[in-house]
Amino acid sequence: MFIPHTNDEREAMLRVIGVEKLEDLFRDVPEEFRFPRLNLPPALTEMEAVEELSELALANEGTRDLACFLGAGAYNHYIPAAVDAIIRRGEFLTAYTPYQPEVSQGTLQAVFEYQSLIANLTGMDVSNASHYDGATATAEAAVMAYHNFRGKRTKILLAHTVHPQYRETVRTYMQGYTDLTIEGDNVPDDALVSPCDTLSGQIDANTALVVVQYPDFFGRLYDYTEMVEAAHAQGALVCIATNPIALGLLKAPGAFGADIVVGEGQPLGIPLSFGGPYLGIFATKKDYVRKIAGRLVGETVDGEGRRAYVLTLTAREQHIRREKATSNICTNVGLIALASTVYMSLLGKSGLRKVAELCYQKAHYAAEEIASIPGFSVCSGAPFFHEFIVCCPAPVEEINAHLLDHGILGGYDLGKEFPSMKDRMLVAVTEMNSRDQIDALVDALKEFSND
Amino acid sequence: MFIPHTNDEREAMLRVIGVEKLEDLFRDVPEEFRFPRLNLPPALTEMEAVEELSELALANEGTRDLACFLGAGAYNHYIPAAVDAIIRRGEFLTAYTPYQPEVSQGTLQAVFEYQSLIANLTGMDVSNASHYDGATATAEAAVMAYHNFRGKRTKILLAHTVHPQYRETVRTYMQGYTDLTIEGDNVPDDALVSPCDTLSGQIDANTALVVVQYPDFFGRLYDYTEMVEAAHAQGALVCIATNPIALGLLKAPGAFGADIVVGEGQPLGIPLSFGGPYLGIFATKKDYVRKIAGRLVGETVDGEGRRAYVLTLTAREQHIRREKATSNICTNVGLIALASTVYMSLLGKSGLRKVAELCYQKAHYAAEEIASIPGFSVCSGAPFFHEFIVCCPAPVEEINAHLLDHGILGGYDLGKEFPSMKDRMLVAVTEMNSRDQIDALVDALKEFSND
Amino acid sequence: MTEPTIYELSSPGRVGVRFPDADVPPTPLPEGFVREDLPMPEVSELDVVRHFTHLSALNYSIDAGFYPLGSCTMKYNPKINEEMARLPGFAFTHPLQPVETVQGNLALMYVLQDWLKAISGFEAITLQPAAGAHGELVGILIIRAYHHDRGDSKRTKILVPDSAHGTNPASSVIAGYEVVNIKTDADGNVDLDSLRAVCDETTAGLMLTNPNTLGLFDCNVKDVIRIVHEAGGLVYGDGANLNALLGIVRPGDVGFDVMHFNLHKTFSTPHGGGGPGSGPVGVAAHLADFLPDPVVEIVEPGTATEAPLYGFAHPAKSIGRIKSFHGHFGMLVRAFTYIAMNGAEGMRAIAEHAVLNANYLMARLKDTYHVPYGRICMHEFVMEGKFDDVPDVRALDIAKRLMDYKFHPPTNYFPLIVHEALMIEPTETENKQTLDSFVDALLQIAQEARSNPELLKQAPHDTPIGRVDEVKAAKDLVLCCWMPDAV
Amino acid sequence: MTEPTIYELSSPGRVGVRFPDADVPPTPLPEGFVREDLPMPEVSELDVVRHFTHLSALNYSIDAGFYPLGSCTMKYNPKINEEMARLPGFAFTHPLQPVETVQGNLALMYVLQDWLKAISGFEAITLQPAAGAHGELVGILIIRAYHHDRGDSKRTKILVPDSAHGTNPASSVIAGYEVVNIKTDADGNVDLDSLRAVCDETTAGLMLTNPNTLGLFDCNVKDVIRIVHEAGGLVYGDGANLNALLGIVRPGDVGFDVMHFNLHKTFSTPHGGGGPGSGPVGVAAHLADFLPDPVVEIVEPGTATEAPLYGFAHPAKSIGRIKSFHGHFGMLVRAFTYIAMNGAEGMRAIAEHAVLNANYLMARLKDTYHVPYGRICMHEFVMEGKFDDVPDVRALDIAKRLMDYKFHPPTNYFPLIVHEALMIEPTETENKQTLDSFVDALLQIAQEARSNPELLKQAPHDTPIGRVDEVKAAKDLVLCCWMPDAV
Ligand SMILES: Cc1ncc(COP(=O)(O)O)c(C=O)c1O
Ligand SMILES: Cc1ncc(COP(=O)(O)O)c(C=O)c1O
Repeated sequence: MFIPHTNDEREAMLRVIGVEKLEDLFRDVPEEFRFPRLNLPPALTEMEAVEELSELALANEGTRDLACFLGAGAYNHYIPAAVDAIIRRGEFLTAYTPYQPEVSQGTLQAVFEYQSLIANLTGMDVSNASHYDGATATAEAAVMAYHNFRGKRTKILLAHTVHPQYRETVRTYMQGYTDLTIEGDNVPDDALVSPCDTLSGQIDANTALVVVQYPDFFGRLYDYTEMVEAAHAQGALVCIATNPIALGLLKAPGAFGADIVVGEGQPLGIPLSFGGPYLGIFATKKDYVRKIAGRLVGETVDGEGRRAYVLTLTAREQHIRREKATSNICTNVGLIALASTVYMSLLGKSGLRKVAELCYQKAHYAAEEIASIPGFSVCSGAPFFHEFIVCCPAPVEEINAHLLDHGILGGYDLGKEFPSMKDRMLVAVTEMNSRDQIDALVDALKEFSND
Repeated sequence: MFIPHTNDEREAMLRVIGVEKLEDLFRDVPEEFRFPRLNLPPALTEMEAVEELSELALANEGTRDLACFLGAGAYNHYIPAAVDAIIRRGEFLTAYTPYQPEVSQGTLQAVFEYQSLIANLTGMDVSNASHYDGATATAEAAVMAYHNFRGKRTKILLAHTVHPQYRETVRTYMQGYTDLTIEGDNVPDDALVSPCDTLSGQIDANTALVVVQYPDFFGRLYDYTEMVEAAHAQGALVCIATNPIALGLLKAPGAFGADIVVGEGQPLGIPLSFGGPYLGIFATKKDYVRKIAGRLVGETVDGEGRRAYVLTLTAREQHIRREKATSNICTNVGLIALASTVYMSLLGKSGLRKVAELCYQKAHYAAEEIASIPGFSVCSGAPFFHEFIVCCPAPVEEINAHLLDHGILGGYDLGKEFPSMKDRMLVAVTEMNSRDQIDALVDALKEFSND
Repeated sequence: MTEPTIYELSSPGRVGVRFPDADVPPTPLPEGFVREDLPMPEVSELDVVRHFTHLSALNYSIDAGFYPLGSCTMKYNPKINEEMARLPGFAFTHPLQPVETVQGNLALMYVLQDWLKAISGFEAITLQPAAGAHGELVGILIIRAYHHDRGDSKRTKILVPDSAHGTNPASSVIAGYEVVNIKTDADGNVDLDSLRAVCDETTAGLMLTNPNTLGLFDCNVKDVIRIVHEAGGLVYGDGANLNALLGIVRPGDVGFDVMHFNLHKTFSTPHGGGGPGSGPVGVAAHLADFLPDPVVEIVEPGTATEAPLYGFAHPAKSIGRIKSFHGHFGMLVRAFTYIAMNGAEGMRAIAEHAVLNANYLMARLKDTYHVPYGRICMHEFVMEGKFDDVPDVRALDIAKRLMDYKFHPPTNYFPLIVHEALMIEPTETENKQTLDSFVDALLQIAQEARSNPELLKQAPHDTPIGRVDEVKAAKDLVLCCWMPDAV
Repeated sequence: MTEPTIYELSSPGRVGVRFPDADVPPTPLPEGFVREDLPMPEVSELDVVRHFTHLSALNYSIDAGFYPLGSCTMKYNPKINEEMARLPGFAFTHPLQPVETVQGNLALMYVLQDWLKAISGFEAITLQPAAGAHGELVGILIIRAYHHDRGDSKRTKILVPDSAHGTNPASSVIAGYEVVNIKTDADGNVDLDSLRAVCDETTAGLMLTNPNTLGLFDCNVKDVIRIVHEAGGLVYGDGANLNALLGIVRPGDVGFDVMHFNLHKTFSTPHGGGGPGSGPVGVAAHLADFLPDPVVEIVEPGTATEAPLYGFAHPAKSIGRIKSFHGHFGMLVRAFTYIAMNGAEGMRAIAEHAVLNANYLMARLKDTYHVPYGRICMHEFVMEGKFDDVPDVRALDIAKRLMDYKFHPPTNYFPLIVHEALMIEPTETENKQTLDSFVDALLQIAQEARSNPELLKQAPHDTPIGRVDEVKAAKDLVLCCWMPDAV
């Protein structure tokens, strides 16, 4: 499949090479292992493959079939059709990393614009050209902070309100740094206590980095200004993990004084797609630009003085610096960054604000309605953006099964990761949830509460 | 929606024009009719429109939900993904008719290739750049034949085995030609008699055109060589309407001596899309090239001698010749012609043959199996390609309702257009019908026959 | 770089898309009918993708730039339209399915009929015509059927203003009529005296484009219609320019009897390099019975809880079927989406801004280029592409030179009544910045015409090819390429 | 023409895509948290479509031409992959849905795990890594976990041949290891003496790319693996070059302990201008327990009539979670489609023709360009981009000059052990005609190097921009553009 060679052409080529048959090209391969039989099903034609894949796809129920109130790090937003129309273009889709600027200005300028939009949205000086996702961006922030102090500070503090998967990923990434301790996220008895409170006593002169989230994993908003000041007073860096959609409405994390802003870029026009590919946002202050991981595109000129873009500060990267690189990242998520660039451009200033407000308004309407159901209450305990905690009268799994019967994808079961939060559901509401959907959720919960 | 003007820009523009407000631009419009209230529903945003349209789409059941044995002029074929990937490209999708060759070589060369592929497939000298569909292409053939004889021959013969909708369309188009008679398609008592037999006596020196179909409306194959000779002996032209997919396997109509070949191009990679847009194929002999309707692309060179393509023989067309034009066609179905060009290229020689053979083989398997069901028989009475007539033991509508209950879209009810063919179903089978589907059809018919 | 043809790319034995082997027992092929050779190209999927990607790069398009082609309404074609038309529920339905299985399609068509009525002021709509010219033919045949139905068969003429598009006279002739040309007056309106002079009992009707192809709203429209009606004729509206009238005036209200819409102009369905379009026709009440067969109707009314049942109906005195099946459904989906997203206010805003843009361009250009009919224009205007002091330079040269500035040229040499016509239609989706750079280019070109006319005469310089030899094309007449001899 | 940035296109107050008004009662905005300004561009949908259409036209891509970028496997990316990944059933599922509602996704992942096992000879697979380098990190952490689990914590070194890709040493360091470089011998294999000299009880493992980045199959591979194993180390396979081995040899069979796949190379998922990729990791049985959390398993076996229930499982000694959720699912769908369409025979044909194409190019070029390791190559080969008689001309010049011939240059200056390296990987989807014109261009360039070296030094001449000032980029460091001041 997809091989263009005709028999005649193959023969002619073998003659030029000077071998008789294709097998002769593989003499270097140990004979006992050569040409194994692969246990794969017979090849399908395109027509058959479509049938097989369609069947698998139909075996799922998704956010088009169910009213979705599930978030917890991945959100159901509307993606304008123009996003896909642009990223499908072969010129973007089938190009490689833009190492050759003369024939890659399209990708390069798009990445430059991505960097600009992210810097503006987060309130930071610079953004890199993407990480794999929010979790790995957070891990890279930790790695950067560690190296920023040349290993002399050996403590990294993670707020317990940072996405559990991000925290796990940081730990996995850094398990080889044996002198390092990663702490701060022991979940207190009252898991809802402010991260500012839990962390305040722990920041010291050995702290390389403090990581908080905004809105936090529970959807809540805290002003981190004081905490950042406290960290800076100790010489530590602060990383704020954020949801870029919230920043259409909310103060940029840069305004709190963050040194690094990371985030999951998926809400910016990326399909849920069962978890990936998504987009790792990473922005920082100019001071750290030589320390960050990944690709950076800079503006310059060509020989005739025309504005041009090029990958820059490559001496940070693995292909130049090898074992001395700031990170091992090579392939990132360029096309997803492009999609988010198109999304941010299409929505622009007014659309980004509007979507954020819709999320906020609808979430608060939903919260109010749910709070009025006997047995249910909203217990976020702080202002929230578009996700909130519902205290339920029964195990979340049970409630979700009931909701599923009503065509509703319920919220995230907080008890899974936070034992102290048994029977608490994290409910996410976006612009995609019509009032009808919210009312149906409320009715279904009422029904449950009556049963 | 889609209007980029800001208030400031609008004001600045009005000032340049020298009017105060937008309303002032419409003073020429009679006041009593100016600015009517339009009774339209409130505007939807893209997100809402998707929901509304998706609901409508979901209210249909189509050939992905049902096993489709319906043809009768539109056929369910597999369309490789690359077809849509190419015709979606904005460069093709959002260009106009290529009047300016310097910036339209893409469309022009693609049309030139379309003309080439169609000429080769049909066995004719030239093809035009498309008509709306098979029916209107047939009507244009009639118009051309009439004008070819400067109105001196006033009879057009249509075989009764030509698609009923094509015949109707010819009559509608030509109702203004009051001296013309259109005949030959009185359905004989035995509707299955060969068109060669019914027409043979009717061709005379007053006959401008004879139209037959191949495979005919009933799916059957006739060798028209003798009929063409007889027509030519009387000086009449012959038009053969064809299904291009059949020509991957079957003798080209050009081989029978046809003067004009028309056809419905939908099977060449065009979605069923509830009947349109489709593709009207029109090919003819060189002698008639100055008489044909529609656009023609010719090869030439530019000032530097580079090969180039351009619309040619435009003196036939309405924009140059106005009331003396050979046709009124202007917009044709360029993008659909492009889709068919991509389809024919992707399948190529081997794929086109393969698809035609699959249709043939599967249709014959189905016919044989159906023929073995008590009460049912296959009564095409001649070799057929991928569509055949089933004589049923009950009204076709009843049988189709039964099939629909089994997830099967049954064949075409011939009794609707051919009163003498009550209880006959025209069944179409393509490469899309798996053996399982065919067997399920047979089982469902057996069940019906047992009930 | 010249791109090879698909035949030149062919290599004997190369295979593109594959299909499965037959899963049924074989049947012998039909004797005497199997073709011996199939001279089709043999290329790989990658060959095909690259070839057409290369070709696409040789095109100018709306997605790439400003396309002010007068009379063609080259507005932005929303990407969402393309998604909606491809929804499997629409794209995978067969036109002859039982109506019960395609209620979504029929509801969409029914509602679209209603919307087009609301927009145009007509009483009944057929969605069947495949393009504007097809709609014209339908409309003229309806006029013919109307007269004949009244026993009035001596009407043999259709009147067509000299500014009309070529399809108008061509459609009239196909429908069996003689065409009588009517002059345009000094203000760009139909000349009423000329009209009166020819209107009589042989007048079947008049085809009127309003705004006309000069971009002007015919101030005499009420008189024109009255005069034709008084002579017993009917008035056909060429709706190609409807973009200027959305929410501004409804042709049905003004007295037009029948009109076609161009969904591929006014309602944003893409032009596709020459189609497919869609040309629905609206008629006043007295013509509803003559519409082509079939139209979509409610066959069983709905109830409070149940949707109605939609189906096809057959107008009593129909002119008959004008194509296979039920029109360009895929285009109807796109137009439906577009209208749904605009609503009544959006419709009016479209017209207002289309007209604003045209007048803005005219205002900025009229001191440099002669605009023969200088009053407020509608969605487009016509200026002369010539300068008295450099008689050598023609509209064509200006058009070609614009390409070097990365603009598509305006329509040129149409309408025929303006010398060296350049017909400019910006549409409402273009912003002021784009209009300004277009004006700047045209002003620059006017200077170049004086300082370096050869620059224009040799233009374009910056396109994939230069001016082509059209005479050679028509003389040598190479209309096909063939399989190169096997290697 | 320089394309403005999206900020330069912005006009205050312009609106792109709209959203509906809230359909719920309002709640006051959260006090103290509302941002004051949102410096994002204000552009129309058409502005956006045009802008990115323009940008796209400045890129070279596989869809536009031959892209022989060594080590990157720039093969044709089938269009059907894109359709399959966009099926609503896949694209609209949330990663945290109850497993009962996503059995299609899980089945696909489970089967893909099985297929990758069958292709590679490994015992267990994680689909989670997001790219090759991510897979490397996972693999090295697994090696680390393995040693630690056995109480062996004194192993501090990863051996990396000097021909290795930069990610290999970088990944090792991130995982906490010291990197020891190993020489390549005169035949292009790992130098066994150097290897023996450093292998000891501090050796955690070796990262081996085979075929290596010279495009050569390491003839010593069995010895290399044995030596490392004997020292108690494990062998990591960098699977970037797996395209050469499909159906030819399974790394698991040869004794590799762990390996990453690059689905965006071997299995045709598009490179997207720099990702997203996907880098699943396969491990031998003794490492299965260390895989990242979670893997897809059958949690309730199926019966004759019922499908099994798929779910997530947590490897007993997992290194932990390495990213959010479950890997780049959209890429998995594409790779699944590709493998399904190729089958076992197709896999072998891919490798055979990739190797055929590379050897054909090498055979045709080796008399003109020096190929330092001249034996039969695998899917790629490395030649020197320099000529003894024109020492001024460098690989970079040849690379840039190729652009004028409409080819993407090969990878250059990698691997580091070849001077002025040009690393050429044609892939199996390119046809002989394309290869021949590429050779012709390189032969022509070799002549130009003699006759007109400036032509090369100044190249490219025929691209949207010329060579760029990289020093200025790094010095001035303009990494963002900002909102221009409001008008
Ligand atoms: C004024 C006018 N009338 C009629 C038509 C014919 O419409 P169509 O091309 O859709 O057949 C056109 C098309 O350009 C036109 O501009
Ligand atoms: C040999 C080799 N190893 C590893 C990698 C890294 O893979 P990725 O870019 O997917 O992270 C590459 C990528 O170019 C490579 O060529």
